[in-house]
Amino acid sequence: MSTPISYFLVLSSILFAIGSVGVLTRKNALIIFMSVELQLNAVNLTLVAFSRMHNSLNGQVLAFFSMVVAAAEVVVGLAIIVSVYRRIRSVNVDDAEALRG
Amino acid sequence: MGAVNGLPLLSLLIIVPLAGAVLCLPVKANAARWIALVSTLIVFAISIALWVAYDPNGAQWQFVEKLPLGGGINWALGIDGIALVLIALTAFLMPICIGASWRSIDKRVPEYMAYFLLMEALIMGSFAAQDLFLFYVFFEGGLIPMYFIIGIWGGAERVKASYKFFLYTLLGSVLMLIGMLYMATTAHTTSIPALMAHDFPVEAQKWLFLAFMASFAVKLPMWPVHTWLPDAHVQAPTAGSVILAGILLKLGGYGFIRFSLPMFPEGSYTFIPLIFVLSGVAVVYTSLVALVQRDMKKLIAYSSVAHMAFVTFGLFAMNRQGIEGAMLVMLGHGFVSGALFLCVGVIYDRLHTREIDRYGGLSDNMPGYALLFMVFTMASIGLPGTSNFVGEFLSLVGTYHASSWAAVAGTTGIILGAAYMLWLYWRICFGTLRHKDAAAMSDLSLREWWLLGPIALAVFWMGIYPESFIRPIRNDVGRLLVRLERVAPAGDSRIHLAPMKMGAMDHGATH
Amino acid sequence: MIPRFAPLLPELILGIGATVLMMAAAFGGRRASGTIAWLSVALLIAATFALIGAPSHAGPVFEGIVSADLFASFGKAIIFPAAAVAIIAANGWFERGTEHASEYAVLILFSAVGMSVMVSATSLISLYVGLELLSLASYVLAAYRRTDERSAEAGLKYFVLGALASGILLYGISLLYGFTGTTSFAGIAAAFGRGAPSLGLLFGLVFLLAGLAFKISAVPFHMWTPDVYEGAPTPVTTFFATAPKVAAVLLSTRVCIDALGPATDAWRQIVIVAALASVFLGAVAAYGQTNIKRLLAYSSINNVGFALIGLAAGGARGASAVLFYMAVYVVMTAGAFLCVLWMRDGEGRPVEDIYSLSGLSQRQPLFAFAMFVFMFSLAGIPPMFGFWPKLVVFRAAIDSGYVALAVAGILGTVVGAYYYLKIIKVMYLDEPAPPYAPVREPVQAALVLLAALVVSPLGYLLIGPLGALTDRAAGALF
Amino acid sequence: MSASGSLWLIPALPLVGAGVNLFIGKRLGRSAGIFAAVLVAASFAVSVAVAGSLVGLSAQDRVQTQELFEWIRVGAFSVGATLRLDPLSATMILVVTGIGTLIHIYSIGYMRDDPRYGRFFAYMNLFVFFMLMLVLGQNLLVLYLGWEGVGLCSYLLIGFWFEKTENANAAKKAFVTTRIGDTAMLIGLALIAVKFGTLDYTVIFGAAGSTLTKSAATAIALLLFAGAVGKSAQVPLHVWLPDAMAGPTPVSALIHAATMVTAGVFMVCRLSPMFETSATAMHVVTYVGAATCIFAATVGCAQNDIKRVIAYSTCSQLGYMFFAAGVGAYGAAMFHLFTHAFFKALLFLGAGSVIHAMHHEQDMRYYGALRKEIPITFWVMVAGTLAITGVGVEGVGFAGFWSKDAILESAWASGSVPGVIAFWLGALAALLTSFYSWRLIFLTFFGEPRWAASEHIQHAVHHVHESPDEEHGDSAHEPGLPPSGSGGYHPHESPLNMLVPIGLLAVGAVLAGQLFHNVFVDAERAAEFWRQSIAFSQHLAHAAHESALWVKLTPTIVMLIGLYIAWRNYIQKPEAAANFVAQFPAVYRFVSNKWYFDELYDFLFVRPSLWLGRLFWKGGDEGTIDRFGPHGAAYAVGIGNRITARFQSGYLYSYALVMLLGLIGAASWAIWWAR
Repeated sequence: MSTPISYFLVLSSILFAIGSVGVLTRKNALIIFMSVELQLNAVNLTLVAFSRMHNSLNGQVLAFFSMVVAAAEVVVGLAIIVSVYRRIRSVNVDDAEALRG
Repeated sequence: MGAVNGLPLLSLLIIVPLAGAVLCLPVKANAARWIALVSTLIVFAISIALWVAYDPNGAQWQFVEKLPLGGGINWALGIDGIALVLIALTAFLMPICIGASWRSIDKRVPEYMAYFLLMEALIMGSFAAQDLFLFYVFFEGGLIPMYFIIGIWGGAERVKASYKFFLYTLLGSVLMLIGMLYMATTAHTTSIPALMAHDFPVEAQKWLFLAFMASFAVKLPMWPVHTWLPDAHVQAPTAGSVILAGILLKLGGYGFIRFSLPMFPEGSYTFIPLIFVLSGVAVVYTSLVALVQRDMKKLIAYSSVAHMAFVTFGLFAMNRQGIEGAMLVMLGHGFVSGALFLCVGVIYDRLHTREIDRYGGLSDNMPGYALLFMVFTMASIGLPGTSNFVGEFLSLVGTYHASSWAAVAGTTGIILGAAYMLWLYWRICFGTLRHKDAAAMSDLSLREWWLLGPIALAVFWMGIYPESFIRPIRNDVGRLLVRLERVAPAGDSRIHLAPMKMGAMDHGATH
Repeated sequence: MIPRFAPLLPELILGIGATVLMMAAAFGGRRASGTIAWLSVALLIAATFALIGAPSHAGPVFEGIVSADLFASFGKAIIFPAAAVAIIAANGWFERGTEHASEYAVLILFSAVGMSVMVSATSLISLYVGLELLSLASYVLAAYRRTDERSAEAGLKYFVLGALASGILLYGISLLYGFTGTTSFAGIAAAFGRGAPSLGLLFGLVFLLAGLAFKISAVPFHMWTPDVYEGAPTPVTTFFATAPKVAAVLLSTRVCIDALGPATDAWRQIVIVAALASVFLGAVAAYGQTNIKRLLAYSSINNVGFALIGLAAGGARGASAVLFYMAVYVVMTAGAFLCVLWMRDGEGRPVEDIYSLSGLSQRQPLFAFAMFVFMFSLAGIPPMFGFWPKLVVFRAAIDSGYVALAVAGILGTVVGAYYYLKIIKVMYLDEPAPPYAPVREPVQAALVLLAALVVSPLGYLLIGPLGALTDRAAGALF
Repeated sequence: MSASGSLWLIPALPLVGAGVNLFIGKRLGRSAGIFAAVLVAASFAVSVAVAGSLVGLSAQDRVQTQELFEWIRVGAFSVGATLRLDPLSATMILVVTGIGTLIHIYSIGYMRDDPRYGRFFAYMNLFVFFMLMLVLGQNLLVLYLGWEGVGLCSYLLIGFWFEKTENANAAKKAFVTTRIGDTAMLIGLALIAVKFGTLDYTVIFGAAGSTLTKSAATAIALLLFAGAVGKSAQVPLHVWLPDAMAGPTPVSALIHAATMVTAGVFMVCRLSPMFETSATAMHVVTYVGAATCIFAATVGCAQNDIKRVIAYSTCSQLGYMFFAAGVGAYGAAMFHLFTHAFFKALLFLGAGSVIHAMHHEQDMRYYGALRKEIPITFWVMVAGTLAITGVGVEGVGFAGFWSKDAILESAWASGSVPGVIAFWLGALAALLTSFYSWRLIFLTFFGEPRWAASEHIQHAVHHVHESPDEEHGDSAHEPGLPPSGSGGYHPHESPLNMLVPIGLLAVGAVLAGQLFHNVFVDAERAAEFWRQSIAFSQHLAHAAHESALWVKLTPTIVMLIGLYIAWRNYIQKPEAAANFVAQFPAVYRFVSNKWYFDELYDFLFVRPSLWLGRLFWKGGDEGTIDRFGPHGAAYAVGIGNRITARFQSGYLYSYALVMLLGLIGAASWAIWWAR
């Protein structure tokens, strides 16, 4: 007897929402980035859950892809954040607002 | 078909000035002047050839050329009499414009000439186009060179004026584009002749009419979308004003004749009251405004609006006198307003102000100028024997058939017209030479005689023997009337006097 | 074996080539940059030619993960050359800085692979992979000039928002997968075909479109565009404004028609709103800009709006209109940005203030004239060719009965005309500003000339063939 | 057809003159005038020949037409450039060319030292051309061509000395005022074209009775008459004529006395068949004519400018002609037009000669005792005065006597209410006519010389000569006569080439009535003469002839009364006039200010239209259309731009926020759509 799909969906949507709120509220680039990662993992959860529901592998494959992508994003993202820090001596996104209008 | 002894004349009308424009760019100022003059003269020669070769009793569309470009647009050219006379007018005024800019334009001459030639090519294209979208391309394209002519060589406020001109006109014509797209979609053709015979559903016709009117009303211009005109005229260089008043405005009237009336007869009929009211307002309103202008060009610009109202009156009277009258008014106004702007240019070149009060008493030191200026002034107020009279009278008669009150409203413009034009003339040529510099101005140079003389002749020719201008368009107007037959208004040719007045008189009579 | 991979020839060429060149770049260092750049261009051209034959009609490949059809090939035929232009645009740009110019070309190649996967994707998985392949490369490119704080900031913004967007996209994908049980477009379409879609499906649809809207920078997912375009190095901006846009728009088109076709009513309204919002916001926001790159960014938003009008029109006509529009759009935009590349002050430093263009027509008439052609073309003023794609799009809209949409859109063009006109005014009506440093880039010059010719009135000669091509390409979706 | 064959020559000759003088007039120098005069004379000769050829032809042959070319053809509507010769036009061309010739000759002397000598004759010839077109036209459009053309020439000639602002002003006023009438007339033409489908006289006359409804006929007639009112300076459009006196005197004589101003009368007679169809219109014509007749006469009594007196008398005489036409006595109207042409031209040229003698002084209060100085001028002026006041007894009299009596008798004989009213007003006007005419003579030629006070004379005496200009006596200031004294100035008689034409005109003024009254008004001969050209009412002519004795005597009696009053006030005790003015200052001011018509029009029309113009310009175009149109749109876009700029704050999370809001919006739309 397995847990109903809805549980996973609710949980993942909560996680996704938390991630979104994090993106909106936090000023530190790193934490914002982590919130985004949280969202991705929320998605992974749904994917896996669905894939189990349908018991087809597509979902899990997709999840793997997204993990890989997430990893790659970490690499790129951190590099960018570092270079930003080099320039403006801060990882606070409030300080990165030279471009506007 | 499609050519006189093998030459695609209509394409040449477009290609020759284009080639001239390209040639102008790399050369020095003087060479550019000559190139421009020569190519415009060639175009004039071609247009004469067209006039001669055109057979007034022949097919409706002559010199037809067609070359499909795919994607629902064709390089389709061909003219009827209406287009013919307007092409001739354009070709006639262009060399004069070049001549008018000969001395007065001294900066960036090659560019200037190039833009003028480009302008000519596009105008010719719009008159000759037989494909809906081809027409639109030419029609709209005309904005670009005019934008530069005003914006680069214009007066102090030129940038503002050029923007106003461009966006105002653009806004008008994009709505027309939607209309065209709808037509192309529903009628499954973009050929203008085909569309002129196609019957759109009445409901659609109304919308289409409004869409096209949006464009032509701005171009013509009709009240209340005329406000771009005074600014554009005031800022444009002399030759620019000549083209603007002499030809570009005519595109609006041409549009009504070529599109609105034949393609949407019911639509046009529905909106006759609207047109008449707007025209009536335009006549009185703009004439009164013209009365109080201190700037010569502004005054003439406003007078153009008033004159164009006669065109709309005549056209939407939907009878022969009206339509042919309207055509004659367009031609006459083309000559006269062009000439008047040249006259302004003549003294502007000498004194560099358009302020009327800075002149006065010029009859004294510039008798020749005063004479020609008088001729054109009289023509502009429609003195019999000059170009405008015949047209105005005919469109008046035509309007009468449709609505006596519209005609009466129109005639008030004639009185006011006399008032402001004579006042203008009086302030410039009569009175004493108050200002030293004005007194020092020299009379017309030979070049200026060459510019104004031909127009004066044309003005009298049209006034004394208009037949030569009516003959080419007669059959086309006939065809248009056939098209309009099912809606053409019966008209209330009874004249309504105020009943009480009548009563009083009859009472007096009974004794 | 080989015939099995034949349809993927272009991708293979690029992928393998890119990997090899990356190695070369890693070891070759800066000296090799020139060679690598030209080699990558060569690869892209080769890939373009490789489109001829199997790739354009092989149909579904790998159990329908991707499809090699004319639609995809048309997209690639635009994307690869555009990418090549982006590489050429960088000629002699990065050498002046401390960056490793070599990787630039390689990154472009990888993103090209990603894009070609996108345009041929027929399953959510390939869609996601292609998209991310493009995105990851783009993040790096945006921040490519590490020494420049604006570039870095652009990178950061692009990255964070991009990540957020891909999260949203992925969430949408997961929902669609969850409620249909399949990741193939056809399957999803079938699912939508069965009666009214469930709320979950709709959410999936909405999230998916939102993710894509970010890539094509349609309002309200456009916020990153101006900042990134302005901050990123100009060659990179050139790239962003051209190839990825095409890829994303085509991908969205395929998704909307192949996967979400049955649910057209569900997404059409969204697309319409996004389209008009983009048209007007693009026009209005560009009104006050003085930075040419930023202005062009808004212009691209404005233009995408028109493309979306075509999409909203739907049907083969609509799809064909979208393709037509994007094809011409790429040429105009690439040309315009190449001109921007040439705006260098006395010391050869790039300048981006539009008032530095003052009186250009008198200093460098040809340069000014090219810009003139591009601007009027983007504004859609006849007789420039840029007028025609707009006409095609509006015509499609009217054909499917969306007259009001067409009217609204065309009014947008009038508002938009204003800021293009502003650049023209600065170049032609104003008094000359200090001259630009001369740029010796014959290839770029040739490209500019070519682009100018294409979008000049001569372009009308292309209407026939191009129109036929887009019709066939669009036909591949139905 | 031989006659009509050379018809085109008549207008062609002056046209040639105009063209030549216009372009090479300067090079012609003095000979320009002679050239012009010769051409007009030639045209006169042709006219005589042509008119003579009509004599003895039967009525229907007496209408001959010559189509030069087809002017306008639009569908069925066709207008030819066609000339018509019939007794009416024959009469007119004789008057125009004949008197034209004399005045041209006169001008050669009068304009002798004018810098724009050639230009002057060019305009004069042009005028003659247009006037001839007007009278010779076979259709209304040709008439209108001439109609506007003479207006143009009048404009040019009134403003001939344009350096002086008031001259230029007068010219403008003249043109615009008449233009008002002309425009009404144009509507009338349009209406006729609509109704009849043509403008050809023959057709119109044929169909006038049958095709027109009563109201249409009235409308057309009144609209055309409005044109006449403007051209012939009838109330209320008379205001331009007195100011028109700013022009050189020959112009006043030719245009504003003999020919152009009578065009209105001619037109009414020409279209008499049309007017006959509407009693209402006829009554209006009568009333307007009578009103003008009396009004102008009163004003004439209070003017001090010699030319203005004559100008108002012209107004008044035209009034006679109109009410004659109004009561249906077209013959009488034409007769008075004919005689008036002689004596009024005479008076003007005489006045010109006086002015010439008094060195451009025009104010009669500075004249006096010129009788002995310029005797010839004196005698011709007296002749003219005798003619205009209508001196004569049964069977013999000066020109005015015949025509004015004919008019008054017809008015009475018509028996209609307007006719009778017109009769009494006419009689009263005759009294006033006699008064102001004799007043003119007395002030000018009798009494003590009062030249000393005139600046012009002083100028002359101190040899401060200025280019010829003519000043209006300023009739506003106190009318008492200035102190007497010759100021050492000796008036000189005009040269021969001025006196000869005056002499000839004087002959005409004396004899014209005597010789031609049968032709014009006699019940039998006139009826025969006018057949086919105007609607001559034989019955009315008879009635007029048989009218009561007292009716016949009235004009003579009132004339004598007027003479007596003038004599009493200006010869017997010159201060009387001053006393009268002192007693009734209001009346004097009212009258001498021309009943304040100018001020009224200024208040009613000029100011409002200028005000409206400014309102529409500033408040309409700039204040409304532009403000809410283009400028408003630009402003709105500017606002929008500022808003978008605020959203594009540069802060990452705000971007994210917008994205997520968009997402939520779309999602919620999806939810809404789902149900």
